[in-house]
Amino acid sequence: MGEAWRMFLRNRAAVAGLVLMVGIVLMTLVGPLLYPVDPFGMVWAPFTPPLETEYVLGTDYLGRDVLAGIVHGGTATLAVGASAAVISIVLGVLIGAFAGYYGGWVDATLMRVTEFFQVLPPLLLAMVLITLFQPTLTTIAATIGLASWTGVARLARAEFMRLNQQEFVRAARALSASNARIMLRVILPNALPPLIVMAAMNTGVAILFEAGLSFLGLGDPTTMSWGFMIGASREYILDAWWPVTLPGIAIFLTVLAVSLIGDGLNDAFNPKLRER
Amino acid sequence: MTSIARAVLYRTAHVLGLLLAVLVFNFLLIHLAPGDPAQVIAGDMGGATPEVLAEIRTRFGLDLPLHEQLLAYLGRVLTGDLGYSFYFDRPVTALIGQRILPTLILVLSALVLAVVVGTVLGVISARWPRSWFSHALTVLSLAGYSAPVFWTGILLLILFASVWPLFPVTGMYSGIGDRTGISYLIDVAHHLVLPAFTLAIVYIAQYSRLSRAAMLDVLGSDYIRTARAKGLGEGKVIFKHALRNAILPVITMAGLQFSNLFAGAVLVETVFGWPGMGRLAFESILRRDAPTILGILFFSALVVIVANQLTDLFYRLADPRIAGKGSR
Amino acid sequence: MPENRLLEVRGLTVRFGSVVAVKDLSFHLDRGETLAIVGESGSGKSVTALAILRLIEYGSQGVIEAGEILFRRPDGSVVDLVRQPERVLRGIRGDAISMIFQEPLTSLNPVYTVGNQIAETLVLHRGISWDEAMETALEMLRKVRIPDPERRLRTYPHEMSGGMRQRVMIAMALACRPSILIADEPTTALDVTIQAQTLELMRQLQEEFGTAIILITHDMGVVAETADRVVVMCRSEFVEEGPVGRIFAAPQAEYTRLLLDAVPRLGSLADTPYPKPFPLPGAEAPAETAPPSDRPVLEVDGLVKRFPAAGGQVHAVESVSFTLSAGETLAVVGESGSGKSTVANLVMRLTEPTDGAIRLLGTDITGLSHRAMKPHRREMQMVFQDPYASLDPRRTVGDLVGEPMRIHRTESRATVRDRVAELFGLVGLSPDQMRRYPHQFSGGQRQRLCIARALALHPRLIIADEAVSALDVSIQAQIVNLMLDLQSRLGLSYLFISHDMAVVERVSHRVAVMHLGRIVEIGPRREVLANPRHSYTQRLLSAVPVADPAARGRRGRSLAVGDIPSPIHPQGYTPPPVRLRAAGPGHFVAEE
Amino acid sequence: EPTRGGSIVWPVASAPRHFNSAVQSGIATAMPAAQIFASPLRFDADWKPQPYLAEKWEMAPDGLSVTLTLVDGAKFHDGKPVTSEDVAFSVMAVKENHPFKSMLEPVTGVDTPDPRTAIVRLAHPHPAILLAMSPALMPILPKHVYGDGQDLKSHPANLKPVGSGPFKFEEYREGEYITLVRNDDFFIKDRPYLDRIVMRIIPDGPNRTIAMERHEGHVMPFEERIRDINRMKRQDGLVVTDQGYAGIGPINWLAFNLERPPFDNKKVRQAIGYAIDKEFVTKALMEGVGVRALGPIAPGSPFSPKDVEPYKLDLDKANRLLDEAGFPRKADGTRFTMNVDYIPGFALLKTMAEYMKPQLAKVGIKAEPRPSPDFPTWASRVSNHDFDATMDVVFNWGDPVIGVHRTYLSSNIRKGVIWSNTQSYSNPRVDELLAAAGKEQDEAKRKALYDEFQKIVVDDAPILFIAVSPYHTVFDKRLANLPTTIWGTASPLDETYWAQKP
Ligand SMILES: Nc1ncnc2c1ncn2[C@@H]1O[C@H](COP(=O)(O)OP(=O)(O)OP(=O)(O)O)[C@@H](O)[C@H]1O
Ligand SMILES: Nc1ncnc2c1ncn2[C@@H]1O[C@H](COP(=O)(O)OP(=O)(O)OP(=O)(O)O)[C@@H](O)[C@H]1O
Ligand SMILES: [Mg+2]
Ligand SMILES: [Mg+2]
Repeated sequence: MGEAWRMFLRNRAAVAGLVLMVGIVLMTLVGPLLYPVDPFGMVWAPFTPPLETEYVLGTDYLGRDVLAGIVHGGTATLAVGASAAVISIVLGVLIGAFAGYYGGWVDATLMRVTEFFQVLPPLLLAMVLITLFQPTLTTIAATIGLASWTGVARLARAEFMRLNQQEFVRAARALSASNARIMLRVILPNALPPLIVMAAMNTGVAILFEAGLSFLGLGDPTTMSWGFMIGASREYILDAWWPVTLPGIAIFLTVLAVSLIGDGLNDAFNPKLRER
Repeated sequence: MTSIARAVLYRTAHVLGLLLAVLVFNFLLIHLAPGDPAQVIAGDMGGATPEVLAEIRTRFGLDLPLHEQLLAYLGRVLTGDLGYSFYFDRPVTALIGQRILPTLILVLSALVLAVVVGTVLGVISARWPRSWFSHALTVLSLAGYSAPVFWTGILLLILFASVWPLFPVTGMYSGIGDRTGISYLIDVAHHLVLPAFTLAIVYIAQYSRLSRAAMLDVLGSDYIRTARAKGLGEGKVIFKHALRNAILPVITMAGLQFSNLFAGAVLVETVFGWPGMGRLAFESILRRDAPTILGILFFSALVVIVANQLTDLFYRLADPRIAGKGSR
Repeated sequence: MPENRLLEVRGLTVRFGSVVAVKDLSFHLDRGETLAIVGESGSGKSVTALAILRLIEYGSQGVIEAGEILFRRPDGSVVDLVRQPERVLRGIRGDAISMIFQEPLTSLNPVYTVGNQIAETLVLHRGISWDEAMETALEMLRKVRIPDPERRLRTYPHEMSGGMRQRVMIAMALACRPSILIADEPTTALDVTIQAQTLELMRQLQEEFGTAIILITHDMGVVAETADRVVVMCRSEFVEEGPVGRIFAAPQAEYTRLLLDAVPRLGSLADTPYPKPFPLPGAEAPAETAPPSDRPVLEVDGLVKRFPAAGGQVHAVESVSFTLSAGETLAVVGESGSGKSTVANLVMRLTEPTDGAIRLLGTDITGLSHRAMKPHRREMQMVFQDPYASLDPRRTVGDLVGEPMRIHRTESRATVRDRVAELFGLVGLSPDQMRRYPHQFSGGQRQRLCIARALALHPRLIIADEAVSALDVSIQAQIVNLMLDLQSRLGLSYLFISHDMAVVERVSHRVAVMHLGRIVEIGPRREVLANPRHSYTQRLLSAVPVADPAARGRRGRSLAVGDIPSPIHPQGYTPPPVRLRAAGPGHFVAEE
Repeated sequence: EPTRGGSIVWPVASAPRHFNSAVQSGIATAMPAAQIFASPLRFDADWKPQPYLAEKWEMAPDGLSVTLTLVDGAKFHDGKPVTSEDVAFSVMAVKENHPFKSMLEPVTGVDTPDPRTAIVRLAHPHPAILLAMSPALMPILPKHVYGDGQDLKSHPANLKPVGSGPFKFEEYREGEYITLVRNDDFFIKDRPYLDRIVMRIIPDGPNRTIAMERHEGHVMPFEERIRDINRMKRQDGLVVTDQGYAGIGPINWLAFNLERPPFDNKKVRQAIGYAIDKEFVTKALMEGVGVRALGPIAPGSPFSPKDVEPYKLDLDKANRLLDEAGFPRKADGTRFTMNVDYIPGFALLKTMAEYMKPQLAKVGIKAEPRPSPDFPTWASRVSNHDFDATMDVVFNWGDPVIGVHRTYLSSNIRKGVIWSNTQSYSNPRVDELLAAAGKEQDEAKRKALYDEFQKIVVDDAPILFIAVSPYHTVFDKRLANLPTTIWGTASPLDETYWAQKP
């Protein structure tokens, strides 16, 4: 791990991503305290372009502060993105690990379940679930998680299968190590690198996912989020580009940061590249 | 022969099993959702009148035991009845039937675009891995992957429909003019450019990365060394020996991602007013029109399953190693 | 350049970034001769081969920094390959100079038929039509003695066995009748019998086509049997060069001598029934190990294992029975797929037997649950083939060696460290390396770590599955010596699984020969190796290359083309019973 | 000089469920239906009835019947003649099925003495009876198609309509377009001028605007996005007009639920009235194109109130009223909390509901906009009286009897029915006044009745009237004879033509 971390730090793009991400997280955590403007409040004349008043990013059709929206809206976006990613990773790893480790009918059954979720288009599934249940941050995160764990499961399964054949796992088994010990202490740490990379990628996907749902009007209506801002101001794009473009850039940068980190991790964990 | 027959049989059973699972899932959703199933089905009616609710109850046999309801539901689906949209006042099958073709056109052209462009870019950058092109592609593909598709769509729309009016704004036809022949096809293609490209961007990014990695891998493999040792020129090495191997992961990925692509169509169709199933889904979501949404979910699953089977077939054609083996 | 000289390499230096892979290397190759390039892993053999065809420049950033490679073309003109443009090189590759590689599976493109890949070269260089090329390809398949060549022409590489694939590679390389064939470890991945056949085939084709061969290998046996001249390399540098006889008889460089000393030679222990360490410089004179007791540690009775497979079942192990006494080493030999590892896994209870019984120190452990098995596991441990893969790369080696004691709670927290340190000392490692990670050790050191881990619980039995096969010969010798030393000190029993006859001879008291899941012959090592009774054992032994050029050609080699018959049988197939008959004291042979 | 030929593309925001405006209200159906079906009468920009299918009409002196004489030679699109039987069938169909119950409520039957004469009989005088015969409200359905006994609400012909209007239905592709083609047999000679109308369904506002700007669309009615309206006003090739909505009479208002305290208290309602800055709404939020609504009857109607300015912004008064009503400010400065609902999908209503939050905070009321995910949810909440206050847009539909009475009559407090008296407002004097006005034939007397009615309602404040919906229609400048009568594009476009070919 230390080795990988050094590799990671040598990758300029990845470090840039990390710095960006830390900045974004700080903004969403500390920003609302430093900039306590109500994102729903009408603070100025509607459609004020950026840089003309104290509201540096301008106002939207209602006179709401775009900067406040971006600062406050990140919380929901990031929270949903991160928790959805966690849900998908946990679910995917659990299912994939059992399938890959035990094989046989366990594998067959779990893979059928995975396949089932795989044929349901994730966004549509999320739309259905949110339509039938209420859109709150929790249901949205759960729904996104539920709709995107299959990739993780496949990866985890492949990794567990591959590692299960490795001699050091057989060595542990020859020592009478319990299944739980082998799965948790022997295989999992070795399966982590690709899973961490996938977790990073999934966080990006989940953020985009949340944004998509908010854009469609399926976000939590009482919470400000970047996708919500885009969806709400889309009608006015011809005359006011900023309430649409700026939150879009925020999403873009966040996902880009996550992708850069994921990419950097991928390279850092890749032994082929490490030897250079 | 018998082994082929058995494979076909197995596959059919597999597909039917999946479809059945989707149906049962749909059924359970309606019944597990909070509130009265009749209300859920009526959904769109707002203050649904008692008559409508009563009609729904008899129509769906909501007073029967659950398993009988399930059987009745499956029976109805068998006869092609996916339910009735009380909002659109039309059978769901009819609604979807009108919308499926545009969606398929959109999704397939985006897929083809993504696979072809993505692979070509990936191959070029793998061949010269240290060139500026390769670096630029790496950055661009990350960027393409990171932008929300609806946002890109909106920006492209403003850019190419309003600022530089190169492409039409919305829909699939311009409305005026005949609806047959070449000019019609050109009209549709003209309308298709922006939405298909928007939908494809993310996947172009992904496939170019994937094919780049696969190509780098393949180019370092022993059989490429063999091909070079035979004296083959670079063109032959790349396009005959390397490409066919490097495209395999792209095919796998395309198959796995077909359902994502299908879901992405919801956003793209919404932005571009493309008259497909995605926009229907969006409209029925706005109306909380459960029967339509569930119908769409089922139909999409069906399309995805068919697409997966086709990818599988395609993969088998491309890779002789798995040709004889059973299903993946 | 002399008239009959085909290739002359002068002062070749190849660099990969900051790594100099070949430094100032010079050698030459004459018409029709076989030149072997030998040396340890990483000494630059493959890079040299690739540099001749200028193939290092692709993908990786190899550059020829200095030197020339003069090549006489079939028309008699001499060109310096280092200075030729790509276009000229392409005309030479695969036509006048062709190459085959170590891994027959990965060296053929998996998505094209064998015929297609052979014909491609012909169409390219001979300018003939595709149909004519296919005709020639068929001809070539016949020449390399592939059975049923018409059908094979249309099959894909994955449908062939390793040996057949390597023949296809040879057919492909010789299709254009090159003047030079460069063969990089062409037989290393093959079983000895297949290896022998392949080498013989190459020799015959060389005679027929008059091709000169550059043979790259690390196997001194193969060199002794096939080469006319030898170039020895060490750490990217030229060591010495000379006719094969002289190199073996009177090596001039110290390095060559070490290399040759470490080579296990089959038949060198015919005078003793006991194992004997390798004579290594700096070590004390090798002592014979103590004779074993006759207290049985392991008794295996009628073991059967079948795996489900497409089209039936793999009969991986069929009625295998043997016993192993305290302090004794039983070697299990046999070709790839003969069921050796399966036996090891069955004994270790890593795989559930289909039938049969395993008694460890008198207890039947066959049906024991995971928990009931736990105390018995302390009595037997395993050492695996790949020292790189058998240590969890994410944990410190101290942690890994201590793990058995933690799982079995045989030591308190405090004493684990001491015991680990003790074990490190036992296998010749320094205890202050405990906090390092596996990748910071060399292959030989890692195998020592594996042995230390196996010893942690004071086992009575160690199962070594190809424990030294992945190591370079000199390291191999050290590990074998260590194992023998431990055996005499701790009274261990070994079930030693290997396909390398020469190593087996060094370590074992008794030998069991497996073929298609059965033991076809078992008995005292000296008896079985010197006096094989079963035809399969005889074939196996005759195929082992002898690292002595003087002995070349003494044994007749069959060019039989048959591959190992498949162990896959349809469901419900009952195998014929195995009947062993005594052929001497403790020596049993399966009836044929 | 009108010239024949050419097509127009007409972007519409939402798709109609079907085309039968006899059983379905709403402009999505009304616009195409007015092209397909002819109606007995049509109206000019001054609210004056004009002949259409009826070449003559005569109100009986007692006000208890209207005699219609049909034009000669009018035919349905399938070639069958239009007769008084069809009129009788259609009038009764509308009476029985149309959601506007009060519109034809007094009609008792239709006599058909001969094929060209239809006599509509009324139980009592009905001042809106002629207006109810407008294209948007009374399509003449062919009895031979719709009279087959099937339920009209789900009749198959609703999606393949046969009418006698200037354009024939050609094709409807769900979610894409509706095409209408010229009716060559139209009963008005030489009309219509256009060959074809394509109504393209473009749900997204910006896309509609771009389509108009690029001249891919030629007629775009019911546009309320002010920014885009102003933007298009600046375009050379486009004509932007607010004409054509007098008949529709759309008012944006804030309605209270009088069943719920504290909104049962008149002072609270009035206080909120004083707290809302209507000026800001019309000037800033509506960017100057907003027009104040002063009472229940929309400007443009002859009955709408003039020269009054109820509830001018006065925060002090609002605070005083709230104190008096018994809602003093608590320690945190607030008095009470309320939800503000709004119909989803109308940008302006949402804007206004969201505006309440910061504005009412100034008088200590915590107003939370409560979004509804979709129209049905909102409708269900409001029609079941499960709300505090809601932003709404309600149409007058020409005559107060049709579109105004329904919201104030205590007899129309009907749970489950949207756009009934969902406020639960009940004032006996208002009931009396409306009953009288609904029968009064004399325009001046009627106006007096409505004036009193409006004064009471404004004072009682069950509803705070804020602004007229700023609907505009955008046309391609090259079109001539634009439909700018009281019904705007919900009337036939038979006179419109291309003055300059596109
Ligand atoms: N593509 C490459 N990039 C960088 N270094 C390389 C590359 N190929 C070989 N080397 C280095 O060159 C040296 C010689 O390698 P080479 O493959 O020739 O060894 P070898 O003698 O063939 O060994 P083996 O018996 O294991 O095949 C090694 O140190 C290796 O690390
Ligand atoms: N888990 C398994 N499933 C199916 N078949 C198996 C499995 N393990 C081994 N086999 C088959 O059993 C046979 C014996 O395999 P085994 O690994 O014991 O051979 P081996 O003698 O150790 O060969 P090698 O020298 O290549 O290691 C082979 O045909 C192999 O393919
Ligand atoms: Mg090598
Ligand atoms: Mg093995």
